[in-house]
Amino acid sequence: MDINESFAKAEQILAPWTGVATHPAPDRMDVVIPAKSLVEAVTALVEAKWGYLSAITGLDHPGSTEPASEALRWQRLTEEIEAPSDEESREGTLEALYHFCEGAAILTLRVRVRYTSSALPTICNIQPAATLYEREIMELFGVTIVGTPNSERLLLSDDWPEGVYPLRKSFTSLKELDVVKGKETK
Amino acid sequence: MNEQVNAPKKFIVPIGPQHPALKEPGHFEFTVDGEIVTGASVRLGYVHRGIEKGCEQRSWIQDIYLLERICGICSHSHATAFVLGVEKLAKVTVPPRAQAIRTLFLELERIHSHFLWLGVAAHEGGFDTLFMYSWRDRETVMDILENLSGNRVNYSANVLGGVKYDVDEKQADEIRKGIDFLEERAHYYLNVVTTDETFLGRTRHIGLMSLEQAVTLDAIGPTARASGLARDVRVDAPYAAYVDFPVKLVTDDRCDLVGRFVVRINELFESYRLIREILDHLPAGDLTTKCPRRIPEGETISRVEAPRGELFYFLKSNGSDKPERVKVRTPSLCNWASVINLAVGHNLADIPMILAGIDPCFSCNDRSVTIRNPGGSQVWSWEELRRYGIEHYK
Amino acid sequence: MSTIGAMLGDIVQSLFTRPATELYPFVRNIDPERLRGKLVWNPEKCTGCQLCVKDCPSDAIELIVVDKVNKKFVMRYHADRCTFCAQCVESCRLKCIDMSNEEWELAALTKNPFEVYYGREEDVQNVLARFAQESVEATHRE
Amino acid sequence: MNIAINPLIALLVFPGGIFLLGWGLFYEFLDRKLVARFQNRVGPRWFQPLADWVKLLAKEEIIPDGVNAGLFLALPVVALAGALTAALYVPMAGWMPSSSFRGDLVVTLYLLSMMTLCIGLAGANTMDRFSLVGATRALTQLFSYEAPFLLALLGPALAAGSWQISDVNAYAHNNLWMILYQPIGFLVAIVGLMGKLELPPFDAPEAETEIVSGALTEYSGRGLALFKIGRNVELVVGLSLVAAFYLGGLSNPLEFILKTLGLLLLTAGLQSLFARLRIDQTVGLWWRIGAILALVQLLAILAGQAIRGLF
Repeated sequence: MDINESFAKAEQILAPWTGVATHPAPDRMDVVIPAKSLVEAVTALVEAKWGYLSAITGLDHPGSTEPASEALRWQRLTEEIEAPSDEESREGTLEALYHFCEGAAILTLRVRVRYTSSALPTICNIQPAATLYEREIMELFGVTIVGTPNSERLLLSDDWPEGVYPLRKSFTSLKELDVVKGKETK
Repeated sequence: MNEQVNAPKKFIVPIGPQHPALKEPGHFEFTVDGEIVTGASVRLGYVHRGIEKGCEQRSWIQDIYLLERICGICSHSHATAFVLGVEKLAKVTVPPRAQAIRTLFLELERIHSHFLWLGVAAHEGGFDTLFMYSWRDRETVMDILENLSGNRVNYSANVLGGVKYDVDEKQADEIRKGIDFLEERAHYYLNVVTTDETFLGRTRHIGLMSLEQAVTLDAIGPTARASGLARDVRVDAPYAAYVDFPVKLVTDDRCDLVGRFVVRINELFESYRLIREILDHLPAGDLTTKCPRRIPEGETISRVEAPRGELFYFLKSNGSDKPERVKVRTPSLCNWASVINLAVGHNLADIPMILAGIDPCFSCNDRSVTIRNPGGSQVWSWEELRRYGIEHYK
Repeated sequence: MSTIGAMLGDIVQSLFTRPATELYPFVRNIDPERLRGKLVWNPEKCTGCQLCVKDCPSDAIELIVVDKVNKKFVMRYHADRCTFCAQCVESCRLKCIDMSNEEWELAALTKNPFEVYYGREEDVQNVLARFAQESVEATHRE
Repeated sequence: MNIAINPLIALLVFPGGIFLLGWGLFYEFLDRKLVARFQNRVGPRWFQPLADWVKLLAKEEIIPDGVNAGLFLALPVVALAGALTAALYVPMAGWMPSSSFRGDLVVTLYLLSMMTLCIGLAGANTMDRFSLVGATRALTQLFSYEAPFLLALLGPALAAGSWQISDVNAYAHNNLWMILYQPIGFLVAIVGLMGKLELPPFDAPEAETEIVSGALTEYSGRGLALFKIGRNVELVVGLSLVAAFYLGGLSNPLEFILKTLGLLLLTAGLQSLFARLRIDQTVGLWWRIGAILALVQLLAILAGQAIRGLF
């Protein structure tokens, strides 16, 4: 199928939930959607048999390093994150990218959640193959996937400290973590 | 009378993390009733290395070599997926000769990987002779790769903006000669795996995965193509030199292990054809073009058809000389679900072959993901899966 | 179409042909021209740009400055860290670095042979003497 | 050659004891070498099996938790003893069997089965899951090949009109090679021997890619060494038996060497030619094809004899 045709179809399917749709490259379409409508959007895609889930990428946006303009842009795009107070605007967000592929076309659903309210609904009921990807971002980014079939400690070793997410930017190494903790306890 | 008291106890056969069937660490637990498998679960993560995090702390150039070491068998696919992505971000146009040589390496790597797989799969089925012969013949392509790049694995052929190694006429002739020999051998092996009755006894109707199941389970690569699912990034979204040298899609509708053998061997023929074509029409020109050390800000997705299936890279740059995020989704990861689901209902003896059928690569998986499945709640029974499939496609 | 023992021909044939096994340490093949073995460095052309050090994915190269003005450098090469990717060869604009296709059997019983110093003889002596001096001073301080 | 041997020597040096152990190791080497050559490999050097064996003997023997220690230690000894005893009734190296009585064929066959029984018991004795599955498979296989193998060896015995191995040997020596007019029986016998020795493609009981080492997974050191050498001895005994019955008897050492080596070449070829059979396929093969073929062969012999009786 032609790329443009695919995208036109996807646009139509996702219209009810689309915050904003962009084409960062000819073969890509990024659709920003609010976290609460993720399941509906994925269901619509799967029911329309639009491609297959290729991967879920996690991204970490630490509040302090992200330019303010970027954070503002996100507020406008999703309305999910309400106008932050000064303190809140420093809080980081986590982004999950759901990549769907059909032929050459890659459709990315982008959802964002805050560090403190990092809940995302599971899509395993619609796409059973998503379970591995969901576990991956739970483990590495600390996104809480609500209702995923298995939410145990998955990726990291059993003695990995609770609440430490290695792919977040704030994580550098376990050794340093101990040093910081040591200081805190002193 | 006693039957209820002696309710059948679960008899679990553990396979791995250290087991002769698995040369790489993974842990499987198969619940068996006699010889029949009634449940399966998997736990990976024994070779988790944190490469994605490591990438964020190294420069773009250093990352090529780190990512190349995700997997020893499809190393060039990883490096190519990465450099293609970075070049897209940097808006660098790579000379056509470099793209063609990259593709040449990709196809040689596919041949090496498929021959390796043929041997491993035969070994799992207790056919050591086929194992030895296919690995012996694989040496031909390994030698070609060594002559081209100086290394048998981890060729390090890619640099940002091109390739390191050129192919001259003398080497091209050597490759052609090797390919001719391998083509003859591939015909022979195709004949063996499709006609040898003892081997067919181990592969025919084993590990059946219908097209519907393949779609539901998100299978990719040769595993999916053996179920008739036409999914191949080289065809769907041509990259590198596949635009100029198009690939014919190879599928099979046998859906079982025989199909997986046939698809992989037929893919070899396609690779031979492609390699000859590339060698005959190698574009002239430079090998490299200048690529900046600091990559402009942006995000990109790069997909490459590795020997095992679609390899997915997501790259994000923040404008510095180090990537902001490198996400790797390896093909084996997509195919695990199929193994776990296909195992149920088979003989214990068939499990190694079904496992081998998807050509699993543990190093690929464990780069960042572990699966643990103790309760079996995630394991779908045959019936559940079918119900799901029926409901899904109502 | 099905047969039993489809590989019979090959099996009988191999009984009368030489085994494919290469008896490596006793019988040697010709090393491929492009084989990437131990790193070799030519100090004459080096300008000390440090690009090779920067690009090395495994920190295997150190460039020690002896005399910056007169372009005198010594390279400390850690063969045990090297992954033989040849990125340094690619990065060097002056083609000072190359990888030997003869010296590749680098296994050793001690760690010493893995730390290699390259450079002009007097520079290397100079650097080694400096290191010796430093280590003596360090022990004195303690 | 009909030179009587002192029973003690027969038991300890020749044809039992040391000779048989050495010959067994030599044949293991030949088997491995041949399979390697069939697979276009170099294969082991001549002392490799001996080195392996000595190494195993020198190693620590671990008795796992939860086993009956006495049984665990006794089984390998019994298995080896069974195989060595069987050698006494077989025309080893072309000499007359050192011990012989009417009906010793049946005894020999059961002595040869001791090995599999011991392996099955050894597997069932431990708590290891691989061992249990391996033991089940070993015994399942025993029940499938035993009957056809017995029937296949009965053919020559019926033709010779005696159940005494030395008589059959002599009969075979004086008549046309029995492989010529009992080809099916020969095939069943040689394949049955491979099943008995758990050689590929009948190595499901110790399929390494599924159940590691099968019933012997928990064995180490001396116990494993004894099981291994016992299997080698059985290989020699089995080959001699088949050679004596089907290949025109064994009357001198040269004949013995040539004929058993020929058989070894055949088994090595068969080993490298096929993919491993699943246990259900093995059972199916033996009962559906092997047993019926052997029966047909037997009926043909009986019919032949009846017809000959008429004239």
